[in-house]
Amino acid sequence: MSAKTPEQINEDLLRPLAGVSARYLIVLACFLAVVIAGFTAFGWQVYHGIGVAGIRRPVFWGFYITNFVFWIGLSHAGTLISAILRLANATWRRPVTRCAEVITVFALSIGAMFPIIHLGRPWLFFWLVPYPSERGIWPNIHSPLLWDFFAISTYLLGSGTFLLLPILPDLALVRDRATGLRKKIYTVLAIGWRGTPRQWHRLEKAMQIMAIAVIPVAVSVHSIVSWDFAMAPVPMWHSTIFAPYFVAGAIFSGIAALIIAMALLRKFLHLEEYLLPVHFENLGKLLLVMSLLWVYFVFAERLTTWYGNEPSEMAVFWLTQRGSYSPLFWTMVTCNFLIPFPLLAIKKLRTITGCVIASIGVVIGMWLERFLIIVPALSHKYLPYSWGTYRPTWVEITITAATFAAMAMLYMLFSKFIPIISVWELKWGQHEEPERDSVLLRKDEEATA
Amino acid sequence: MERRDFLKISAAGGAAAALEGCGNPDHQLIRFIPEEDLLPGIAAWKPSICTQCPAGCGLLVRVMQGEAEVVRNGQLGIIKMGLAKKLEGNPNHPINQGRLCPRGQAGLQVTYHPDRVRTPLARTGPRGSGQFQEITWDDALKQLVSHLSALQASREEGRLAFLTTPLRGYRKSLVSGFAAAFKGAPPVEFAFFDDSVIRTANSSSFGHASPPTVDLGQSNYVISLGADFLGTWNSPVAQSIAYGMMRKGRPGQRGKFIQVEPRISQTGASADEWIPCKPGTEGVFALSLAHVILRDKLRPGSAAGASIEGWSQGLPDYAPEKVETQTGVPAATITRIAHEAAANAPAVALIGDGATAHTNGLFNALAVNALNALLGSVGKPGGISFTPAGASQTGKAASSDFGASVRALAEKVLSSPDAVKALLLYNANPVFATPPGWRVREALDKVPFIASFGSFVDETSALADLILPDHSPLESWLDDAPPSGSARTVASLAPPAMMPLHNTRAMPDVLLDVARQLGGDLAKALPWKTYDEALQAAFTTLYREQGNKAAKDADEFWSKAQEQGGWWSAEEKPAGVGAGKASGAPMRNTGPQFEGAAGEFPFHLLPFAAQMWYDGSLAHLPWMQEAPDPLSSVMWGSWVEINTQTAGERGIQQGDLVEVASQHGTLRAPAFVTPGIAPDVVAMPIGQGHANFTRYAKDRGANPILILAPMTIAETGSLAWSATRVKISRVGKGKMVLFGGSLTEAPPESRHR
Amino acid sequence: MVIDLDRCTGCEACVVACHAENNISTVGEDQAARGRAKHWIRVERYYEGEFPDVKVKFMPVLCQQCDAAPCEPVCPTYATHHTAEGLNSQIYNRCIGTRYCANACPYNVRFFNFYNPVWDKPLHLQLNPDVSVRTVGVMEKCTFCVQRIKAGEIQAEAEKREVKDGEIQPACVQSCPTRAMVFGDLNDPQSEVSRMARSNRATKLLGELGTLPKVTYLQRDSWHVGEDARTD
Amino acid sequence: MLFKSSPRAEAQSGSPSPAPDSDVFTPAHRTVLQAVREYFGIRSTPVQPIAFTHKVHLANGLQCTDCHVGVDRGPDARIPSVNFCMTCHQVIATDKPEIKKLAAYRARGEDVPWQRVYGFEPSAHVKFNHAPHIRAGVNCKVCHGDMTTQTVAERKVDHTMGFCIGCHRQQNASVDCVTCHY
Repeated sequence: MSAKTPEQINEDLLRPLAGVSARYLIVLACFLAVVIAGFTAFGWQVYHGIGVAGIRRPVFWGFYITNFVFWIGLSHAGTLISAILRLANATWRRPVTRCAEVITVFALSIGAMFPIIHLGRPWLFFWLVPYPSERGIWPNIHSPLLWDFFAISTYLLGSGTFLLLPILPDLALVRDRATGLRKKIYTVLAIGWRGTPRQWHRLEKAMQIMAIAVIPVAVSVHSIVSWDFAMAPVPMWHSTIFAPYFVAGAIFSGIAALIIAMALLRKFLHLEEYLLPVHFENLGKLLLVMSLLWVYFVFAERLTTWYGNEPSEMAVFWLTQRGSYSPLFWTMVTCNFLIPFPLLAIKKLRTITGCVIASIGVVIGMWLERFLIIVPALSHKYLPYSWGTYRPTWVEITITAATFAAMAMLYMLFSKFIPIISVWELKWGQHEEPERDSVLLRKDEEATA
Repeated sequence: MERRDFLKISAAGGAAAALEGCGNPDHQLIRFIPEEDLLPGIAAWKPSICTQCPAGCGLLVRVMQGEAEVVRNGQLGIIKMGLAKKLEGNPNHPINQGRLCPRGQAGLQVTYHPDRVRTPLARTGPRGSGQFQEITWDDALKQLVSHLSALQASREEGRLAFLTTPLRGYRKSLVSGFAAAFKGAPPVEFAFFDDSVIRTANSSSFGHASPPTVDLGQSNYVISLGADFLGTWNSPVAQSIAYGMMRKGRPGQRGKFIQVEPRISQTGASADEWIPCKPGTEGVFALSLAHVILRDKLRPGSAAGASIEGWSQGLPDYAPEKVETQTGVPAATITRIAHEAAANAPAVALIGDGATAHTNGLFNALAVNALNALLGSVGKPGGISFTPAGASQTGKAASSDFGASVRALAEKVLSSPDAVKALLLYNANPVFATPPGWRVREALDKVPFIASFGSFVDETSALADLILPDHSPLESWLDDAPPSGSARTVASLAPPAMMPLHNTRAMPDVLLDVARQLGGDLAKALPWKTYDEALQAAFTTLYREQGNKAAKDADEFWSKAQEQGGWWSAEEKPAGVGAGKASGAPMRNTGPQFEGAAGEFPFHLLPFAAQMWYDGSLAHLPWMQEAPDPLSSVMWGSWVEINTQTAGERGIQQGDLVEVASQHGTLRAPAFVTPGIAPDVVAMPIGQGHANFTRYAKDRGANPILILAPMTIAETGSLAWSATRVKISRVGKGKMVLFGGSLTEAPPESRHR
Repeated sequence: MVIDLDRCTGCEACVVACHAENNISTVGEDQAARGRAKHWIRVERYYEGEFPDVKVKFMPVLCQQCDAAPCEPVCPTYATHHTAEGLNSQIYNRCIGTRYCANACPYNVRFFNFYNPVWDKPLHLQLNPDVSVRTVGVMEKCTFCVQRIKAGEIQAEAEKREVKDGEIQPACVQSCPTRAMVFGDLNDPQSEVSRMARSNRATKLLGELGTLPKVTYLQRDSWHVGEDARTD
Repeated sequence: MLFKSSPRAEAQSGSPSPAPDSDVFTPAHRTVLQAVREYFGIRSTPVQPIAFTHKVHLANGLQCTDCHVGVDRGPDARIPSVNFCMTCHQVIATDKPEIKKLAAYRARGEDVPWQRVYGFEPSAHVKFNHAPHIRAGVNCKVCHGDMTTQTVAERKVDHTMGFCIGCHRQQNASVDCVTCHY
């Protein structure tokens, strides 16, 4: 990329933190409104009982668990990707990593709320936490839901740290350029980062360790989420392919989300010179690979089911292929493959716009995929006499909408208070490794200045 | 602070005071002193009698202490009292031997029903408006007595009519006794499912004017023509117990069971073979079997067929080949069944429900009686027999004391306005359960004074000027003499299982009270103060006649009867089967008449007794509404059963709203598309479509009776309720609440290739 | 428990008896339409064949009290677990309403309280004091009438004796007119259930799933008069 | 509905006191506040209509089971009705103000509205049965405190699940959930 002086970089990347426009506030307010609506809906549900949701016998899981899987999946964008890229030392990653990791943290926190939202008695959620009580009862370690609890909390902790560590230098940077109250706040946040060689060294090391540690965690998280289903003897759930299938799907939707996020940032924060077509190009390629991988998994799953021809599974199979759920199924295939494939495979089309369109398709498609995994299987379990259907209510829809709004809102806020692109990493990118020391020196000067 | 206010606040959102209310007597209802001394948490089992259907099963009521909100002299308060918690069959009772059907189980909800009439009511609004005001029992009785004495004064006793649900035992004697002593018109019994056809047939064939007791338990071959004997017909529990025996009670022996009916009933569903014959040809089918048996000399000819024309000649007109088209049953099938039946004695045939509700119902019944006689299964083990009756039970009040049908009553009123000046109504609901053609509603409107003893404001009670609510069965002294279901003499008896919940009085007690107030012959004829006195007197007589072995003296007999829920003869001794008084000329097959031209109205309408609502008198019980129908799995509504093919031709999908039209009206109900019904028949459950009758039944589903043709069975005058033809058309999407997701085990969703 | 399908006539006495015994609330038409009706025991009905050769199968389905119950391991709070006696118990107060058990159950015999149950007064006076009234957000299912089992055991213990075979009957078994259902102790080889469970008509519902159900179904029999006695 | 779980808990007798303000019965709380209080285990102390003194009655040689009949036979112990009290207090201590109150109740044809002291919230789904505990020789005071020192019964012992289980463990009684919860 065209060499820019550190000053210019500071200038461009810290600009968003400078002030807020009216447009920004309005948009923020709209999102906030939706989020509040979501909380109201939840309150309504708690007051009247979960019956206000559309779930019913035999479809006891619906939108909520769909959202749960979807958001956890989305969270695989950041940490996993950036970790891999870091380890691979892909230099083009530098402007991308942070906005990716932010997605992870927020998507994960949102996803983690759903297991509580969908409870019949949410006020007792803490019974999932192993704590000593006079009753001497502990949570049931055999239950995948408990595995979820541990996996998600670990992942949240990990990716949180992974996000925060590299922020420190930038916080320091902001601190040094801020005045008054802002200075005080950022001083606290920067927890005494002075940018001494020792600190840099430690940061480097920490990032290496985190990068390595966080990958298996990320993989385990979505495997476990998949086992929520695979462990139950439900037709089309009880399958060995689920873990890799879910992980692949997660990364798939994650990259898509990342591309969308980057495009938005690029537009609204005027980062055209930092988030370059090449980034989209590369991520687009990744997305293409995942799309193919996804199709492969779906095909493998469907083929074995069909070939096995096990009656109870065939009921669900045909329900989605040709039955009442087939429209959704084929929409999913279109969104996840038929649209993205040409857009990403053909170089001419692999523009920023192309990638964004593809990504939007994928996000929709992947949400549908979660839904189609959960609902049809439950509605057509073994005994035909007890078959049923599922239709969501306004409560579920509102809460779902609220989560998307929440995501956008959090993202907007974050980019207002912290440089969404890692300033110091970018500066490193500008200069070849040998020059690092001088960079460091300059940084130190800044720091002390 | 005033209680109501406090409650408003607390409801509004929890003032601190509200919470203190939790443990503070000042904020609670007052508590009355318990009138009985029960230990909390310990169950007492008390005998009672099931009144949900005419079978007359014996009950054991589980009574436990609870806290009930009651009104005592105008004040609302809480009292600790024994409450019925569960109904079980009485293990010692000869009819149901400790078993109970779903309707019986739901008997509890009659007592605890929120819409029970809790205190006497006097009509305020216009007739049928359902506007009543609460009055005291004294006022209520004053009104009743004044009306009756007015009749006496003007020597118009004959213009008092008594319209009641079919009664039995001493309750029947009491009512008929009351009417007789008052010199009023003989009481009129009404129920939609009356067994008059069977009774008439049996009295002419076997000299017993009562439904048969079928010894299925020892039978090897059962042919049921339309009789839903495992669901609602006659004495279902007794028959189900026997059915269990027939299937698996005898190691190595399993009887075969064939159901002949145009629509698979719940009973037909359990059959080894379902034979859809054309509606009304059941008699022909039976005689065709008889023909084969006679023709192939499988059994010696029998006299019992004398009442059938052409019997002596071996029924030439009923050769399977000849009746094939008429019955719609292949000749080969008929021949096969005849041979199987003859080869597997004891074999027995039953007929009931739709098969006897045709214009030729009596012929059908007689035909089956003849077939049974031919099969040699009358009065034999594994065949049909008759429950012996204690003389004192039938003696006093034979049905002969009872008047013509409700239709005759209606005609009488309509022809001469003041033929009936006062009408006493007891649990009969003809406004709901008679075809409009009978014009019962108009007739009742003409009656100047109607008093109802009903516990619920149903369609007929809504017309009453005065409602004197009866106790619920569990709160009453009950007695019964089931005419079928056992080979023993049965005199059921039960004291109240619990104290009355509301300000109600037992109908018999009210009658006795009225008699006392009117004085004269009436008081002499009914000398007892309360109904239990009357019962004790009756049981003393019964003791003299029967019970000497059972107890050392009448008092012990009486108390023992109360403990065990009645008295029944020790040994099983079915009543002997007489020759029967064959009535005049032998019966000829006139064939069933149907109203509605086959061209315009291509379908037979077959109403049937819903397993849960019986004849509609149980549609007010939430348990009955929410229990899925055994076949359709419909909850909280009614439906029209249509053959799969027929529906396909008319583009009717499962659950579509369908309009059913006869010459007498139309109704709409969702379609239940099933292979289990003949293509030219549509079937509808009776019991929904109530205009009032409590919050649970009101305005729910449709009532097929309202479109029935007023066709009657000539010999008995009872309604031929399967003699109506209808047309159907789809009118849109309907709402049908199904519990069952799929009709078949391999539904289309899993059959997509 | 053993259920003889050759005796069952689908009358649903068991269904209503269960409602009466176990304080199962009715949910009303609208909720029933939304799949919230609760019937711990149901009689499944399947039509076979096309007119006129139609057969109907009835099959009462209740909690199978599986020995390898799929519902048990998935519950994060042990709200459903196996008792020493081998019952598959549902502990209402421990249930937080994940509904995972209901998904895992192949028989769909678990029912959820989507709202707090409601009884129009005075219908609530019928409620059985031996059975708790479930609250909103709690899963419920057939318990084999555990309250009756407990009562029977306490009674036997008070009289210092063993529980007799057939002494304890769940509500459904007690009411069944055709005696299609038999309840007893499968650990006692002499008990009637054990004897019947050895019948050559004995099958398990969805046995191929390896859930080891404790309910045995005796398949419908064909017509045989005077054939050699089968074990039934 | 979360915020509805029966106002006055009578888990044992199973027949909850009617909430006169509604024509339906539901195990729901009547107010949000009540729900919250139950959630945090806050219980209002009962106010007895008559200051019945257990101390005196026991001092006069009465046994618990003389009044609380049935405790050794079934799940519940009977709270005697006003008639039962009056069998003695026709003659005994008739001049005492509390006894006068008692007599007044009877005169009005009312029973004494004793307030429940122990007992579980319906949401606890506990089915407690006294008889087996009595047979096992558990002394009344273990769960109800020493009544010889109490006048009006107070909630001396906190019937938490830990309390029950602790004892069950000591006595090797079953600690299977379904022993008490069904």
